[in-house]
Amino acid sequence: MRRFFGLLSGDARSDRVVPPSGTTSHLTLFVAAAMGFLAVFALALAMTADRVADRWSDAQSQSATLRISGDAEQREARTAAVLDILGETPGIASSRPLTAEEQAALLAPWLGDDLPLGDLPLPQLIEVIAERPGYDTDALQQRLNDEVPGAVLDDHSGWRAPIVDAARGLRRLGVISLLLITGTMAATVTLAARATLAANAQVIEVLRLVGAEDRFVAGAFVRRLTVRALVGSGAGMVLGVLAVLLLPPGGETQGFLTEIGFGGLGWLAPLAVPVVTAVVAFVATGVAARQKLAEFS
Amino acid sequence: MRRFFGLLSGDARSDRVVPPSGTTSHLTLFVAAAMGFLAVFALALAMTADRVADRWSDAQSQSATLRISGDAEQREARTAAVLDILGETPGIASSRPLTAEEQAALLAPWLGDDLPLGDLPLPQLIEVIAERPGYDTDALQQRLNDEVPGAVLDDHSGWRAPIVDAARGLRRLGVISLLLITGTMAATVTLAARATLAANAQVIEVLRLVGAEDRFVAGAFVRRLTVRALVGSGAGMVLGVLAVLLLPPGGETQGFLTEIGFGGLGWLAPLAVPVVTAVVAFVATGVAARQKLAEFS
Amino acid sequence: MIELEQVGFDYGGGALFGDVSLSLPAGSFHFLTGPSGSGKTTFLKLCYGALNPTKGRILAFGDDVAAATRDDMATLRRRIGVVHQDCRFLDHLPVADNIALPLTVSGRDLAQEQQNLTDLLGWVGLSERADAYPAELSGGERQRAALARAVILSPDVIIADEPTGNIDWDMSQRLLRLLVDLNSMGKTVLIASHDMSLIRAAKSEVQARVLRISNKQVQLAGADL
Amino acid sequence: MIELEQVGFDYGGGALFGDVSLSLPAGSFHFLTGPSGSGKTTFLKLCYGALNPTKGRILAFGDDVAAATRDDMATLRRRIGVVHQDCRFLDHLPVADNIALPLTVSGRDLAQEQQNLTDLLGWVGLSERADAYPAELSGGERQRAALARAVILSPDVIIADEPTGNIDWDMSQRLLRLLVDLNSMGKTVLIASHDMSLIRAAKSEVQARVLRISNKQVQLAGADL
Ligand SMILES: Nc1ncnc2c1ncn2[C@@H]1O[C@H](COP(=O)(O)OP(=O)(O)OP(=O)(O)O)[C@@H](O)[C@H]1O
Ligand SMILES: Nc1ncnc2c1ncn2[C@@H]1O[C@H](COP(=O)(O)OP(=O)(O)OP(=O)(O)O)[C@@H](O)[C@H]1O
Ligand SMILES: [Mg+2]
Ligand SMILES: [Mg+2]
Repeated sequence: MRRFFGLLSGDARSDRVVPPSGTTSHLTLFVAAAMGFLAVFALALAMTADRVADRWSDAQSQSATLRISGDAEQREARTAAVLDILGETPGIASSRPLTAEEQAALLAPWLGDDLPLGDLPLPQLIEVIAERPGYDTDALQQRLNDEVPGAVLDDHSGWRAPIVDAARGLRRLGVISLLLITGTMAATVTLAARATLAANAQVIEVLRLVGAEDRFVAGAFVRRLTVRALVGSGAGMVLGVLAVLLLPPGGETQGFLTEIGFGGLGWLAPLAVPVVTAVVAFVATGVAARQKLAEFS
Repeated sequence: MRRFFGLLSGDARSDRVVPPSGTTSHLTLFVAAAMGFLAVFALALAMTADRVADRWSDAQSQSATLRISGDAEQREARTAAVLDILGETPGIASSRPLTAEEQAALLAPWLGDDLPLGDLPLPQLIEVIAERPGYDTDALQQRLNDEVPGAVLDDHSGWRAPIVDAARGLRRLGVISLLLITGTMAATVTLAARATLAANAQVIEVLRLVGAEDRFVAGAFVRRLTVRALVGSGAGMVLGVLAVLLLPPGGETQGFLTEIGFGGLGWLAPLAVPVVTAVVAFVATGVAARQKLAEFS
Repeated sequence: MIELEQVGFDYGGGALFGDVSLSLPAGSFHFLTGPSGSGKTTFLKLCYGALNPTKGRILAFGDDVAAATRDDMATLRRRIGVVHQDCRFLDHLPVADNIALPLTVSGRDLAQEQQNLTDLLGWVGLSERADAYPAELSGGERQRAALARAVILSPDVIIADEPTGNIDWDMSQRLLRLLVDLNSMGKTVLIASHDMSLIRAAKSEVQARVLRISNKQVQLAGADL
Repeated sequence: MIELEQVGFDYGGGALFGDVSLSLPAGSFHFLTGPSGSGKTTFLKLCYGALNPTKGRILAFGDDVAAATRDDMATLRRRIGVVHQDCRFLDHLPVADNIALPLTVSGRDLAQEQQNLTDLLGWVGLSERADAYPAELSGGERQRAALARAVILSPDVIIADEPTGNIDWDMSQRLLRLLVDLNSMGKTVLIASHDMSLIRAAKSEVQARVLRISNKQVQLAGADL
């Protein structure tokens, strides 16, 4: 680490001996930038999918509906009993019987608003809000079966599973892309470092011939290439973040990918991209420089 | 085009004058492979999202529900009227009143199975299946309002919009990634070509000095680099397709991203990746070679 | 063969030549001398079109060199064999292939020229090093290989820049004899050299004229040689 | 300074030297001659450690060169100034910076050495070309710059490979005088050259000995010089 920062701080003397620029160095800069850009994208994808998967699986465990049937009296007694049980169940944040109006609203799509439901022995619905990590659905249902006849728990998993699943698939895809891009980035920066060193074989030879020590020669190249990778991927990262910000908004409705981006502290994550790139470049260039130097006596 | 294939077919004589390999050439190969790999991934993402978005927006326009209220007699007359209207409406494939059992099943989550619904003047539900491109929802609702009191159309858009929206967002993301990766690929191949030419400045100089014509020198490099880009991105493409095939399957449930990949003829799409790369490399190398050659008299 | 008409040249830091008019007729044999840095290499580059004069014009085989297209220039290079001061080769090809390079780029049939190549390798004393790579050659061997490459196409004009700078006396004499032989076959020869003893030795064998660069002029040297 | 003990060397295609024992004492002045391709450059490379002998051993300043670590080698290079036959430079730095390169890599204070650098540029006749880039130098100017670079650190040993191959007679004499002066200050000098007239001229100025490579041996030349 100290060596890393020591190197980056620079040494004007040995910096001058490396040619200032050239196509291969542009290549290093550009590849670092491109990879930084793509990495930010993959990161945004993975983090968004993560957020969405979390929210939907939260939603799933947080909100469930309990249906209590029976005639009016039974319903009242059972509701009280169920509310007691729910109160004792660990992992439940709150529970609340729905009012008649709320229940009617739920049924409206199927029955319309004008049906005289008041006469009907409609089941009582109870909204159950879970805590994190949530309660044991099966155990609760079991206890209800035992103690309160006619109480059925519906945790909406049937409805929401596909969406959670999709979000999880997306997250997996984002993570895989991120790994791929990081790997590509590392390999490309390594190769670019090697190409730069190969292109500068004559510089290295001349330096060795006039009595430069390995650390002087390697230092000059490692510093130059690390800075280049840092600057390149930093620029790519900034462009990537801008691009994520400028992504055309989704539709009118609030779909879960209309909000692609980083949430809150997540905005700090892209900062890791240039850091990782620089560290990779530092190590790769160091190894490549030592290998290249060994070719010259 | 003929020039393209003519060049690829090769000329042993001018091929020999280009150094067989080197770090910069490995870089070209590798960058082409990496970009080919990533492009296949982005392509898979975009095409999967496309398929999903299509299916869900199809589902949306294809299946809608009509609710007809009123007492038993009114319902029967109105149902007949509605079915007539639906029969006349262009863009509707079929329509069918739901049976009492089907309606009960729909309500079960809210009301339980044991409620005596038979007594109740339940609205009649009609399933409407649209054709592609579908019918004009607003016009239909307007006509129903005018002609059949108590008939309400619910095209489920409220329910499905977020998912369609998500799939569309994903498709947009995939297309953007694809554009980015193609752009990166083109830029990197161009830079790699330039780096190769720069690394071979001495070869070019020697060839010009002994009287080689521009087309001989450029041909040797263009062919070499184009083949390298083709081979590299071809290998990357194959690896990418394998990786897509080997993607860990989603969950147990059938989420829409568990099926990432190419459908049917879609499997031919990745073949475009090496072709595009080779064409880009061909053009980029040609331009770079002409620029480089102009440096030598 | 090569004519200079009031040629001036300037790299940007002051004129190297002011106003040079000169003609190298077909079949002539010229030496070019002058102190280090006086512009010998520059003069040769003007002659084979690697540089364009900043003033005046140069005709090679009757055509203005400055007006040549790039393909014309390639053709010109095949008619003028050049030994450069810093002899460069393709490092990935063996010496024999490097010497045969002008044949390769001009599309000649290499099989037919095999005997020519073998003879030439013998002449410059590289028969045993034919399969070596340029990086494995000694300084003098490089110069000899460069000379062989310059003459393999049997060009009309041969221009050599210090072809014996790194070569011992015996070998220099031998290379000189090769050039004299080519000259007697009608080739035009122009050699830049600072080696006075070589020039003196040549004058005993061939009707050679000596050009000297001084005071921004290229002039025939007087009787002091 | 430099001692060879039963040294043999072989690039792989047959021995260049069989069994050379030789000592270059401090303050001595040696020439090395031999035909092109006889192994002069190879011999010099052995002396400054760019090659390791395949037989025997070489001591520089008392230490076995083959046993030197890479950092020892860097230190050795600063004590031995070398003019290579193909003088290479850093093309992106001007001539003055290239000549000062040994100062740079050994961490000397460039400001303090400014006078030294200016004097040296004057000696090799490059004062006016100090700001030019290596690609803009003539062949002889490159060799002179290489010589200046070799001596700027005031090394104990100076090894030069054909330092006057591309240089006219007057300038050769001047460079020779620089080397003679350095030798009279106690430096050891070893010069490979095929230029007999230069060697003869030197023998009139300094107690120089001539080594000749023949029959895989490096021997003191006899009275024929
Ligand atoms: N590309 C260039 N740009 C600027 N100046 C140059 C360039 N090439 C050569 N010069 C300068 O022009 C002058 C003449 O150079 P040239 O190489 O023609 O000399 P020369 O007579 O061949 O010398 P030598 O005998 O040392 O090879 C020199 O002072 C040199 O520094
Ligand atoms: N790296 C190498 N690999 C194989 N053979 C080599 C290598 N370097 C030189 N040689 C061969 O070894 C022999 C001696 O080479 P060297 O460069 O020492 O000769 P030299 O005496 O310096 O010649 P010159 O006067 O022409 O410079 C030559 O025949 C050369 O071809
Ligand atoms: Mg010259
Ligand atoms: Mg040599």
